[in-house]
Amino acid sequence: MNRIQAVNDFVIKFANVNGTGSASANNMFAKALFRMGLPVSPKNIFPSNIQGLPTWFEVRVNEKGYLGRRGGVDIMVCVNPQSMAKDIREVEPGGYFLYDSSKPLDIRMVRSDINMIGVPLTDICTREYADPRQRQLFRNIIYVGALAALLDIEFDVLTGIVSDQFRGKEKLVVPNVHALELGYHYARENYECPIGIRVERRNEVGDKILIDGNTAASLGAIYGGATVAAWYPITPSTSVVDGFDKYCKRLRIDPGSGNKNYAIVQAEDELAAIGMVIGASWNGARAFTATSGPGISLMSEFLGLAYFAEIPTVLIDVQRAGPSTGMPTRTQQSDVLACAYASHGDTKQVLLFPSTPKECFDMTAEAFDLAETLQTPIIMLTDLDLGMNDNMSEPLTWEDGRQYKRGKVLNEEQLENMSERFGRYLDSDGDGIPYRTYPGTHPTKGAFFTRGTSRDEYAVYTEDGAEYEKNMQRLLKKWETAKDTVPAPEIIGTGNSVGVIHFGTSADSTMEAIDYLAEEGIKVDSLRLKAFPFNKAVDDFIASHDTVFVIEQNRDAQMKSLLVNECEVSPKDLISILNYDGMPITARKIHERIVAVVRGDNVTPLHKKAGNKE
Amino acid sequence: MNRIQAVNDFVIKFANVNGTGSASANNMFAKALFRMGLPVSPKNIFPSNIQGLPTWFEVRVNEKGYLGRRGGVDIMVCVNPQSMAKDIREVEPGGYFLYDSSKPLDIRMVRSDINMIGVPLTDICTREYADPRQRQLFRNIIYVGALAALLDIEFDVLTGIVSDQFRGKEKLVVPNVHALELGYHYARENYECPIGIRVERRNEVGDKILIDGNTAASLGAIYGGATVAAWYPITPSTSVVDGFDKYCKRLRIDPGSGNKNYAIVQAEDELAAIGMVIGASWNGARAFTATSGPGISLMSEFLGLAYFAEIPTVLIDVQRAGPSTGMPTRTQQSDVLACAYASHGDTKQVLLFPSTPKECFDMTAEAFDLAETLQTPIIMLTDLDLGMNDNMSEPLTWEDGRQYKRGKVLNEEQLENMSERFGRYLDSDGDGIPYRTYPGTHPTKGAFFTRGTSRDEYAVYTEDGAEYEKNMQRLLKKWETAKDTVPAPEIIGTGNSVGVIHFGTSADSTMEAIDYLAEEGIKVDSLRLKAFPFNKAVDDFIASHDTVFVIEQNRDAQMKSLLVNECEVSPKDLISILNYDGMPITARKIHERIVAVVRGDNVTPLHKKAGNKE
Amino acid sequence: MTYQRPNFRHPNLPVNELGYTRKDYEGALSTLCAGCGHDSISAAIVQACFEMSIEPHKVAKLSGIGCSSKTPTYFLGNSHGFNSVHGRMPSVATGANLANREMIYVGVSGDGDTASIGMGQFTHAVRRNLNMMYVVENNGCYGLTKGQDSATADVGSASKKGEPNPFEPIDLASVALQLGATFVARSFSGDRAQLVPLIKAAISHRGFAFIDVISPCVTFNNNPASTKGYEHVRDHLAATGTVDFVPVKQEITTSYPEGESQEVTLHDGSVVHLQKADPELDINSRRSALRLIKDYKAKDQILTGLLFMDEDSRDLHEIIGTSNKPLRSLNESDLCPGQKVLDNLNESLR
Amino acid sequence: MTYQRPNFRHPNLPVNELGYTRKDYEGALSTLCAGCGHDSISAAIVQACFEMSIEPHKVAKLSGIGCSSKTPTYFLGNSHGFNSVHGRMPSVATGANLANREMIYVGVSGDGDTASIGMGQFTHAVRRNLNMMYVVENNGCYGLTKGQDSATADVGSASKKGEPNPFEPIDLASVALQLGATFVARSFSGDRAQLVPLIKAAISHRGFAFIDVISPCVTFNNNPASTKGYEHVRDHLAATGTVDFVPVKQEITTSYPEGESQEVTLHDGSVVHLQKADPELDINSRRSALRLIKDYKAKDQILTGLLFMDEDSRDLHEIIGTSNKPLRSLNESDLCPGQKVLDNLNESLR
Ligand SMILES: Cc1ncc(C[n+]2csc(CCOP(=O)(O)OP(=O)(O)O)c2C)c(N)n1
Ligand SMILES: Cc1ncc(C[n+]2csc(CCOP(=O)(O)OP(=O)(O)O)c2C)c(N)n1
Ligand code: SF4
Ligand code: SF4
Ligand SMILES: [Mg+2]
Ligand SMILES: [Mg+2]
Repeated sequence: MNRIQAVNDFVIKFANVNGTGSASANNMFAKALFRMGLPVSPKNIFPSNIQGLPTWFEVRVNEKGYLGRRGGVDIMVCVNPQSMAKDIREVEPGGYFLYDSSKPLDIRMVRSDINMIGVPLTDICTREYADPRQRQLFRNIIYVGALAALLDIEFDVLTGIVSDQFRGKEKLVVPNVHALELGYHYARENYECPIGIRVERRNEVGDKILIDGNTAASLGAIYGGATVAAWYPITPSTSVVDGFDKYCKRLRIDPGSGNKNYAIVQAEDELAAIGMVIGASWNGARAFTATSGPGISLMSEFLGLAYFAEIPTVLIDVQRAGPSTGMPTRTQQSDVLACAYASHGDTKQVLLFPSTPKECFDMTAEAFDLAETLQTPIIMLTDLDLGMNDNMSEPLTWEDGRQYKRGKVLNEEQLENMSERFGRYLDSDGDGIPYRTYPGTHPTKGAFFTRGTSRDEYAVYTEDGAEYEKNMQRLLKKWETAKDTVPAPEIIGTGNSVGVIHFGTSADSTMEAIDYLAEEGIKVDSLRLKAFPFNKAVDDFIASHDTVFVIEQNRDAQMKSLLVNECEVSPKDLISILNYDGMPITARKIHERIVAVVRGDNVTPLHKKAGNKE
Repeated sequence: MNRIQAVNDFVIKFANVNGTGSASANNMFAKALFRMGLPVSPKNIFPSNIQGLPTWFEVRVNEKGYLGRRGGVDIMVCVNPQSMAKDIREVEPGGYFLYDSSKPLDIRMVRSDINMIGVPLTDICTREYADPRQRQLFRNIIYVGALAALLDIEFDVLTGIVSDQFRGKEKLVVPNVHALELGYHYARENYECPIGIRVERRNEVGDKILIDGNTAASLGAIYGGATVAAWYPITPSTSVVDGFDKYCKRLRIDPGSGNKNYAIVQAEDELAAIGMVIGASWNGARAFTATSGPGISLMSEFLGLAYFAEIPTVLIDVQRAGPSTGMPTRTQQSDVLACAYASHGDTKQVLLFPSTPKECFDMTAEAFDLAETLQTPIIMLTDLDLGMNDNMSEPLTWEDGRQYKRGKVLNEEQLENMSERFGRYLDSDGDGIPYRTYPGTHPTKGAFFTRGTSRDEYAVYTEDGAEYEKNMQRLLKKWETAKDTVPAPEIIGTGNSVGVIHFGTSADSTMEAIDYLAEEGIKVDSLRLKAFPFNKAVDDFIASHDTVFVIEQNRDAQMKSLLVNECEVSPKDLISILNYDGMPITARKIHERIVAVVRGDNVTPLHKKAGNKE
Repeated sequence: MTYQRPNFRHPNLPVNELGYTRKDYEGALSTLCAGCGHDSISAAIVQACFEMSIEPHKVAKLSGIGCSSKTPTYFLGNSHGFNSVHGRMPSVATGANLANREMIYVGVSGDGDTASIGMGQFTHAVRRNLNMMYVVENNGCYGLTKGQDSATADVGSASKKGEPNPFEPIDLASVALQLGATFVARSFSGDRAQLVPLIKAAISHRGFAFIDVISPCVTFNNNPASTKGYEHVRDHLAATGTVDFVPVKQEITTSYPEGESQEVTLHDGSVVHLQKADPELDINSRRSALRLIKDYKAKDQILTGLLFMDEDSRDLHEIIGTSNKPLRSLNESDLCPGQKVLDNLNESLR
Repeated sequence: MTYQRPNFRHPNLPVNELGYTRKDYEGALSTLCAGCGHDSISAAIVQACFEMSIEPHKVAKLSGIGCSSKTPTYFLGNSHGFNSVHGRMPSVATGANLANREMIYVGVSGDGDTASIGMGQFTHAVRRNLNMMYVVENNGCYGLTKGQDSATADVGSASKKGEPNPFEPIDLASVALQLGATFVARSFSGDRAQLVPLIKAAISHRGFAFIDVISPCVTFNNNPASTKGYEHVRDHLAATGTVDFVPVKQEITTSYPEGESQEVTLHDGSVVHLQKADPELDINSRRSALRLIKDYKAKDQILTGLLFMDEDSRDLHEIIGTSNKPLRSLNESDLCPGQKVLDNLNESLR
């Protein structure tokens, strides 16, 4: 039988039952490889329930640093009888299947083209532990120990992680190390170790860190000076505010009084959450909320208010698979249109698209600067894959002494010295951005009335069509200003005829696919969108390539719609590569599609093509 | 001095204070001309308050049948001192200004280039009436009487209207006729009648009726078999449900029991309103709601549910000027994008665009057929201009014996005879439309669970990506089916190189502009969109014209976005003609822009044009 | 998680008047945590419907989003169900009910689904006296999103994260009473002897029948201070920062006579004091119910049982005077007035 | 509509402690209907703020959408105002308050804005004991959208259309009491002698201070049965089908001593029975307030005055322990932990 042979390049998947404590063991595994200098990309594939259903944890290990989802499983660690039949089928021929051999495997499941590795986890636990809860918990640690032997993981690294994790609870270190040893020794004694697949120490991670995007975003909010967070729990955004809470407790408690230099309110729903953010921002604080798809829909009325009344608003949308409740624990990039044109009437919203935890951190902090500079909502669109999975990332950095850009705000002195009448919606600087004042600034000057209804430049209610139109045009001018204020796209490569546009979590797979294409002689330039509205670089990129692909993780090619709409490009000049089954897009898929098109293979159009003159 | 001379072709505007009962008098004026066989298009321009602010009523009289807004005022009837200065300025040179001359006119207001017609309305009323409320009310009738003399309105027609209106309250006929006479005689005695502008009986209205679009829609709901209406009050949609209520009371009370064959619920907000519609439709009733912009934003989450769970839902959006609360008493077509892609995730909604009250009636009735046939929300997009103003319209007709198209619903017998397992989301017919069952149909067969989460073809919850994707693709197939199910566009003219695409209330002005262009030798074909998604005729129309204009009443060219997105046309091939000041678009504006482009004048692009390769 | 349910069916299983066995009232296998109070409530609904000999397909089940809102899948498999959106089940139920007044409407919600995001709709369903049974499976937390405090959480109670909740709870039964609900009851998920008859009464009631059922979340409503035996595991999880371990628990049940009080120890060791009925209670008096709820609360006890009922209750259909025939069964000839009426109407518009 | 307000200002106008005249507390000219109760409430707010010598710019005015919600434009012209979206003012006020605990927050809402679309947010602002004055200008109808019944309309009361309202009203004061509001009062728009001190007390209260003010809508709350002298006009309008006539009305005012009751005749001839305070009322007892409200209601009377107050009330900031300094005044050095902390953090993530 074929045995897959690989060093530092494989996919391993763990099949567990949720609620059995497997996540911490699986994380320990991933971290161990990371500490051995190997790039890893763990992904949690969990059900929308709390206990008792199948849950998976997939780790891609790749010393070249390809971190997008690869597809296929080389090693399956299956401790869930419920999903075992399906899990076995997923293993690549020549791959390895580690299972709990305390009971013999159902004969119908056995595959002759893969390598079965039985470890009697239950038996070992029953022998070692009396408490059933400990039995369940250590079972997971034991298979990690076994993997250490099977894959040649440095055992010291594992014990190092154990002592780091249980710092302050040292009494737990010994039992955990013991459990690792149980597995390690069992594997050593019963199997030839290492198997065909193994790891070797490298130095490929540099000073990178392993962190999930939501935690990074929460730190960005702290560094960006957010003082008010209002939210309503929803997967996969919950950990943004959880992280904010956790780090605020460490970093934002006034040492003298014990008082909080922040406020977190769990709102009664998403409408209230964004309402609170708008109220706080209006009153001069930096405030934000985090949500996911259904929350975006519910926030839509308020987003229109914030756009029209020009109130800085920071919103983090951690996307999941829609529509409606959809697949709440699966990833997608499908709120693009809903966010870009959120709310009725003529509205356009500024969007940010981070690709890494570091960018989640940076862009969250920057979102506050942008919101206050542009006086409008800033929606950061991340997703479950980036938000909830540990991703390898550049370390987080902050330039000490950096000042917040609080935008055009007149203070008491400025108002005092002002001879002309203050006009909240006057375009004094010609950039479409007016001046605002915080409530309570000056006893007699600068007060104005904020409203979602039409008003003149002095914030006085009016139903005059000309005034209304002037204001709407100023908002368009501000939109033009935004194009050069938001982060510019990242362009890699130049001069080739094929270009690829991507954003967010498609980045890793896209770059990997581009490498493969290069190996095959197809040279591709890439542009990674970081923000909407698009600036001129995007137009130029499209104009300077004969074939442009747009990669996105939704059904309806939503980003392509934005490009077509706002860059005035023909939709026929943009070829979509779409992925929307709830799993992250793979390099394979991107690669295949580009090859097919570039090599002139039959291109199946996504939608029934319309008769057209071009 | 110049005196405008015109027969049956002028614009008259009334400037009143709201809450003073002027609307009924002004309506009487418009109706009188209509009964003289003259096409009229009255438009109410009212403030967002209840009493005491300026309000206007503009009537265009045009025997050729041009009913779009023309712009400019030939005769101003001003009984509001608050707005008088502004009102006087609006009159075209050579025009006429009728005012209350009980007090002498402020000398600064007098214009030498227009004709001032003073009628001492207050004096007459003080003399004639003791009760101050009667004084106020009859003041309005008196100026109508004066206009009868000044414009040569047949007095009999006016008295005819009075007796029709006060049928059942005959005691009111005499005082109203008397008031008309007071004005009539005053004008006769003091001015040369008629003035330069006058009316003459014609036969240009045929069997047309004068009705507002909302009332027509409400009748459409009755004829279409709606039994449940759930709504939340909001201008300008309120009169849809008011009309439904009014006509249901006449037409839908069970004569035996006095019970209602309908239910109307004033919901606690728009989320609840659409929730009720969804619940009722799910349970087999025809149900609808009506709202305006802010309601659309609030309904967005539920619209996503209805799309994904495939629940027939009828929603009438009477658009007003957005964003946010915007200008609640002004018109716009700016909810196009918000409706077309309502909700997060990949969603697309079917839209209908009526242009006349007759179409409001027909399309509302048809919306129920479409919703049940396609099992999806149908949003009819009308607007304040069409919805709240009396519009000349073809009479309403209904083919007796017409059956409702209730779509694919399995009844008890069909279920009983079914041998295979019922699959709620099985695409049995290959058109993307599955079969449904009403709750309670069969004791053991056909029950299923409706949800906004992913599920398999048997409506069983699943997180399987392949099942999810299959379902999403079936929804796309249904979308394709919808293209040939919804009303086809109306195309007028063929073979010319210039084409115009328009929809809804831009129709009248567009057709008028096309006539003017034809007179100048510019031949233009037109296509009026009646529905989204677009069918092939739209693609063909665009493909077969060198220059295509898209006329719409919003800032962001929202319909153009839909065309570009869904027809795969280049945005550069569509030239926008936009109007968004809250007033209906005029033929002048459309004409000017088309002439400018076609004659090769400098075309100012709407948005900063992007560098581009074409 | 109770995915392994014995499939064995005794040939002589008891049948009800309609000839159905209890099994005919069951639904799909539950995917909730083992021992979750919500599963006990589902079982009580099954029992009540079985005993009442309700035709299962004449019931429509509606819910919002949450662990509790998932449960309609787990009972009455032959009924249509509708798992709508979070907090908005009352409006969907209102619409469904308007369409067909002849069915039985069972709404299931959670404390998050009702007392937070759903408070507005709940209020107005009460006000309209919608004819339905509305069960709140009240666990004081957001189960499905991993244990945040809900608006019914007691002040000072600690969530899984270990922080005491600083806000006063909303007492949904009192709010419902205040708003004029015509049937208000409270019970405990584990007290089937009390719950089943309450459900029967609620289904029989014409109008809005509200039951607030205390239903412990075995996974997230653990008070760290009281979880002695659990220490090791908890420490372990706290240290690794990954809260993904849910020990398998047994369902908590209790049974005690009317008029008496009972201590129930929850999985985490905390204790609820329940009081079944009270002789002083006048179930026809809203005030009496409101007063006694407060009195018991002051003693840190929870009064359970039927708290108030208005026997003359008129439901929404009666209030607005709709047809006795289900609206959905009306057809073209009932609904469409025809061209003649339009002719007259057109004439009046000229 | 009171757009003509005399501009004459007496040189010796009385000034308050800060040297401001009453005029300094006024706002833009009202665009409400002549005689609208809401304008009287605006005047009372002006009066109270003037008498309390509040710095006008230290007040933030917030509202939703409706005639009532327009009023913040008509008082305190030197304060910032925020006319948000319909029914969602409480959340905007919550955010504003969190940003700066040192200002005074005045929220104005309508019965539609609060009891229908806003019920959820209102409930939770109460629960959080947000430090603000929340005034509901309660007219039992939707003024701005032309007179539909609101959820506070009395059962049987007739709207402009003439149809009796079939639903039981929501009594917002009772609901607020039930939900734990720490300050609850009721008054009548025309009773300035009672309203001004209540507003002062509400502003002084630390926590959520709720005042339900009965504020007649002169335009739409007309009961056709009782409008004798109005007949002709009404007939006229009914016949033409255009309801666009609003006769100009006078403001209704009343003034009567504590402990007594008073009949007030509204514009349409209908009568409200007000009772000012009651010697039995214990304003420190929620129950006492709830009971007396019900007792009076049973007699078809409305109890006005301060109904309940919790003097030990802790507002949201105290409950969650925020900094004494306004959050919005914190700067980079207070908020940003700097690179060093990140270095440690990065290290822990390797
Ligand atoms: C609009 C929206 N917001 C948030 C969520 C996420 N969510 C799912 S269930 C839930 C709370 C459930 O709590 P509860 O109703 O008490 O049910 P339990 O799980 O405790 O039974 C939340 C916030 C959602 N599904 N939809
Ligand atoms: C989301 C939304 N729905 C509906 C409306 C229309 N609307 C404006 S005011 C109002 C009701 C106002 O009633 P209330 O709050 O009692 O104020 P009042 O005018 O009676 O003072 C409604 C329904 C709106 N502006 N926004
Ligand atoms: S998390 Fe709590 S509420 Fe949800 S299923 Fe588990 S025990 Fe039940
Ligand atoms: S409609 Fe009623 S509430 Fe509105 S301003 Fe007029 S009187 Fe006041
Ligand atoms: Mg709960
Ligand atoms: Mg009101």
